[in-house]
Amino acid sequence: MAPGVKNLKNAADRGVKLTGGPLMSGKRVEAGGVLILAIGLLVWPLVTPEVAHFYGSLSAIYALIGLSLVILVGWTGQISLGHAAFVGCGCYFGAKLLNNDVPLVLTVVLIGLIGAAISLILGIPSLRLRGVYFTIATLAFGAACQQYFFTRSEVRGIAADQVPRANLVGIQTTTDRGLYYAVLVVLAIALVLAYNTRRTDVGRVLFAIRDSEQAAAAMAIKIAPYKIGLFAASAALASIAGLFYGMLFQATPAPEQFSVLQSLFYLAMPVLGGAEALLGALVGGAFLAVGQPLVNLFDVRLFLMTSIALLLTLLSGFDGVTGALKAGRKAIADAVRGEPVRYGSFVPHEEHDHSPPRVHATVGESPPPVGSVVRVRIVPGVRP
Amino acid sequence: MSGHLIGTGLTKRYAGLVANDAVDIEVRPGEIVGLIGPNGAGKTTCFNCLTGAQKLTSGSITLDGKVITNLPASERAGMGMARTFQQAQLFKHLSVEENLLLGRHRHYGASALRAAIGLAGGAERKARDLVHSIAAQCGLTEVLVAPVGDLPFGTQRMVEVARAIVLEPTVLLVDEPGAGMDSTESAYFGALLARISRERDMSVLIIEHDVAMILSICDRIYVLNFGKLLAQGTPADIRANAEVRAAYFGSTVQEAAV
Amino acid sequence: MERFFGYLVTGLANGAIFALVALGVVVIYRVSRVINLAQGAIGVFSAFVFHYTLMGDLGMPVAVATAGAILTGAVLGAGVEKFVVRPVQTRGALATLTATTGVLLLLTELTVQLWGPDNPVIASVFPDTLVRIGNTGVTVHQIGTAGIVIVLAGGLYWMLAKTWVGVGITAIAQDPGAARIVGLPVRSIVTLTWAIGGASAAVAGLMYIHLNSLDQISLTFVLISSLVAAALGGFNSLPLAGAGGVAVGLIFSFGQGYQPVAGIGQLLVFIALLGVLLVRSNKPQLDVVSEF
Amino acid sequence: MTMTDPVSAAVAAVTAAKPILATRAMDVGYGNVLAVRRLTLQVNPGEIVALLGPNGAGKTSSLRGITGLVRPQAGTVSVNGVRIDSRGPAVAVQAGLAHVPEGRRVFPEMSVTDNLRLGAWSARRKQKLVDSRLADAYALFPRLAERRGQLAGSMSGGEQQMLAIARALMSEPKLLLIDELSLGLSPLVVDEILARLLELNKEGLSILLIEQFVHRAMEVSDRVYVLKKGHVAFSGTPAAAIRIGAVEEAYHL
Repeated sequence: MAPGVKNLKNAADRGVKLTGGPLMSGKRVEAGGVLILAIGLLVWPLVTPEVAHFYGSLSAIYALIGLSLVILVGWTGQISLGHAAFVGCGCYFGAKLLNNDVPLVLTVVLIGLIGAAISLILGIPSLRLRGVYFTIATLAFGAACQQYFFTRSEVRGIAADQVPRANLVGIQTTTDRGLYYAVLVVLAIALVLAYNTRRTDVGRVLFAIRDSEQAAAAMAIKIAPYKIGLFAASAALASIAGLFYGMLFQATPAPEQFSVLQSLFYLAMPVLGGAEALLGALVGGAFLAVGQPLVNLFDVRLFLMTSIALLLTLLSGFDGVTGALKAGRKAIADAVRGEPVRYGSFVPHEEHDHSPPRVHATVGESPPPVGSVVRVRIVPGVRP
Repeated sequence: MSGHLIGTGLTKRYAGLVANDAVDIEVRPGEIVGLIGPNGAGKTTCFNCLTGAQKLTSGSITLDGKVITNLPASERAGMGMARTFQQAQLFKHLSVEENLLLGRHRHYGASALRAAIGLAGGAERKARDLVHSIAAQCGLTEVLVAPVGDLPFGTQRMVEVARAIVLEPTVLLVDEPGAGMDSTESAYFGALLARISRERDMSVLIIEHDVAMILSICDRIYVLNFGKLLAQGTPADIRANAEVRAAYFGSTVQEAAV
Repeated sequence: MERFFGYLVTGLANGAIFALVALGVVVIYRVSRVINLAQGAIGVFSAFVFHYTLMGDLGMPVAVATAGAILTGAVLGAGVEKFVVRPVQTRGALATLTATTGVLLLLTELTVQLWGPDNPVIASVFPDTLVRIGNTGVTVHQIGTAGIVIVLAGGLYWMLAKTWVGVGITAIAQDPGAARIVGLPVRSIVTLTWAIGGASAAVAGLMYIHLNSLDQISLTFVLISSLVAAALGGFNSLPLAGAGGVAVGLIFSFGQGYQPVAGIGQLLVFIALLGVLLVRSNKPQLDVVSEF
Repeated sequence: MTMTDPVSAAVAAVTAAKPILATRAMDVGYGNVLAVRRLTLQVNPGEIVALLGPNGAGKTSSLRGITGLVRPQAGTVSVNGVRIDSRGPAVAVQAGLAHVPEGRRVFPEMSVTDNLRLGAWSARRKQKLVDSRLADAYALFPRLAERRGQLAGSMSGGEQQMLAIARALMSEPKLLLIDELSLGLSPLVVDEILARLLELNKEGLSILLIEQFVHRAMEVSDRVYVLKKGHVAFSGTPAAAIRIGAVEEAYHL
């Protein structure tokens, strides 16, 4: 066999290696972007009126919930339809702890642990199964919390418990601006933890499980502990967000604030912001929180606007805003280079045989289709 | 030396069908063993039973003297058994480098907590160094940052094999690596596999339809037909075996020569 | 004893509705591998169209309006499949599930936007006359609901087993690739299945809203109960899903009846689901005829 | 005359009145991989044509491209002169093609009768026609008639293959495309099925056959195409293929 035939056909696909243009060496650009974003997030409350700080805090709290869903939905491909219940648990239990003068730092840790512990009750039976059982278990959990646990006066308080605004290691939270900074600190820590996890072994393992459980098992990965562990982490984050939610309103909200419908609403965050990038959580959180005053202005319901945005995002085919940005950057990089990046074969170039195919003869009445090579072996002989 | 895989009396039945019927198969340390046979002969079933992706109906499997018949796939992998799949199963959300790094999972050595608070630098660097050297060996250096979905098919297969090698297995099971490779690639691949097996003292069991490649790299070859072992021996034995040719062509050699 | 009987009847009537929604969920899941979370919302939306538009604005007689509501459900079901689910289906189960979530939010909000947050008392094809049995009574509507569900379930069973379309649906559920090879118009049949699912959701919506007050809570409850019912059957078995629906209805009714605490039904349903999940085992992943 | 078999076959093919199936420069691929490159083949009325080649040569992809299960990326497919490419498998079935897929793909939890009836989907409004075809199918494969109420998944491999063929015949095709007829079947069963296929061929049915047992395929076919890595490496009569060793070369044996 003359490998030449093959090589001619593949010549275009081969040997074209990735060349990183200035736009593609994105590490520095990314770091710069994050730095600018961080400075912006720190500075803006200093130059804005009081009323904006409430929505700033709300954004940050939503971003925490968004982050909890991004790591769950984006990393493991599991969908929780009961996350509002964890937010509720964090809110109600957090109020109890704060009212008993537990310091806020300790409360944050304890609430995280409580949320994680509760998540195990439904995570262990449902996540060891493949398929949609987890999703339905979270749905049933959400309903049970909303209707049963949260309506108990022992949980919520008789009408609504007061939630004191304690200090977070020196950060005064009595103003909305102070609370915003407190939440921002927690959010930053969570983002760093998530970022470190994502780019080391555990993060890769989670994506591997999402893409192919079979191949993950062949990498010596035990699947269920990872799924259950990550769900616990996600629940912990959502519960901590709930703690701050209560502090923002300074009272325990009604159970409807943590309804199943609210869980579905939260799901819009990873979809709108993008589920594969951590920043998607920030974008999604800001969208929901900033959407609130905007829709009040235009007299449209937030749910209606969100559901339409959610459907449009899904139909657009992008992974949310961050996904669209990423695709845009790639398109620009390709345009600058003049052609898309292509990757060649793993076979070293010098081993290719670029000699043209040996054409022995062509036969047939009509000319063969342009570009085709017909090889016929002529066997000498006489037909009887 | 390790990497000694023995399957005894491997039998797998589906409703009404016997996919494997008392197959005895052995891969000795350092050997490259081929498993060939016509379509539907039960090669992949045999493979899946050895790796734990499917449960045996009866029979037993040992790896380096330990019985692994009922262990799940992940534990077999933890004992040093790596595999690739007939349909390449890459992690499509990850880059080539990240795919390869996953092979280091069982050697990673930093806990989830340490990694989360940023203390996995050492483990990460060690893993990356090894991955880069294996990628270089497999001709994948240039594509390390590429998303796996953008790669040509043959290169994807190579990534899968490299990922399995990163596991530092004692025995590697490769299912039809040549599917999707052109003949240059598959010849190159065969030679590469033989070299890696030698350098790393790794035994290999390989299913492949490119008989030329199998004949050139294997120490011994098993031939399956209708779920039963039809023949085994050195490449020369197999090449000379009339029954094997019949299994592939459906008639005896005498008829074929007409 | 009479309390028991009363709870039994209520449980059966509500359970029949859950069963109907669950059947729709399962049939759709089998042909598309998608869990339609919007199933309950389609039912409620159709019921509101029935009450406000067909009966209210257009003044149709009950029977005609009922037919119109069922048609609304069918159109909604088919529309969700064609314009929302199919375009995102290539991107995996995650995208489709979130897409149906989006539809659920959208329809729920639309009902509020169009007709306000009231819980109207919605008319029934059946009268609300009480049939006395011993010391308790059953309304004709309750009997009618159970009867309709039994008839519909039987009809569904007959259709799947005997009609060409039904056999086609079953074939697609078993092996969509083979169905294409044989030459079935797979896409149209899948859309039709969603229409059937939507229509059954509309029927369930009409029945449910007459029995219970409608708000967002009861809507999500219908959804959850029927999904749990479908999960009991492993999303694959129609009879098990139906039985699951009735079981959920009974659990809820008895729980709420004997232990009148808010939300006890939801709690018991959740516990029952966890119990079922604990005893269910994973099917081995690769144990299908892969090579033969 | 010193013309050799492949050439005369090629001439015969071109001069034949009208092929049932003709593909011209068809490319079939998945994503960025082409499995079949510029495939040009044809099947004439009454012919049995075999498509040979080692695994990965693109045989199955060729059939999938022809019946529209995978939309060809380039080239044309026509049946009796009418183009059917990129119109989907339902159109291909109506045009007179019937596909017996690799691995049978019967509907496992359906009865034999229901499996067969599905094959006659396009005739579903003519109950009598369906019934008479059903009777024909049972006459052709009496073993299926014995098991008409049984679930297809519980039958043996050979019976499932008979069912898959009978199901394909229920659409009254002019051309039957069979992928891996003998996959996992014992030689005796294969002989039995082949005998039935030859009977049908005598009655005018054309057949395009993929078969791994090369010599058995050559015994029954009028012409063969040998594929290698996605393109036609040889086409002509079986005798010519044997004489020049085209098949053995393709298989590296």
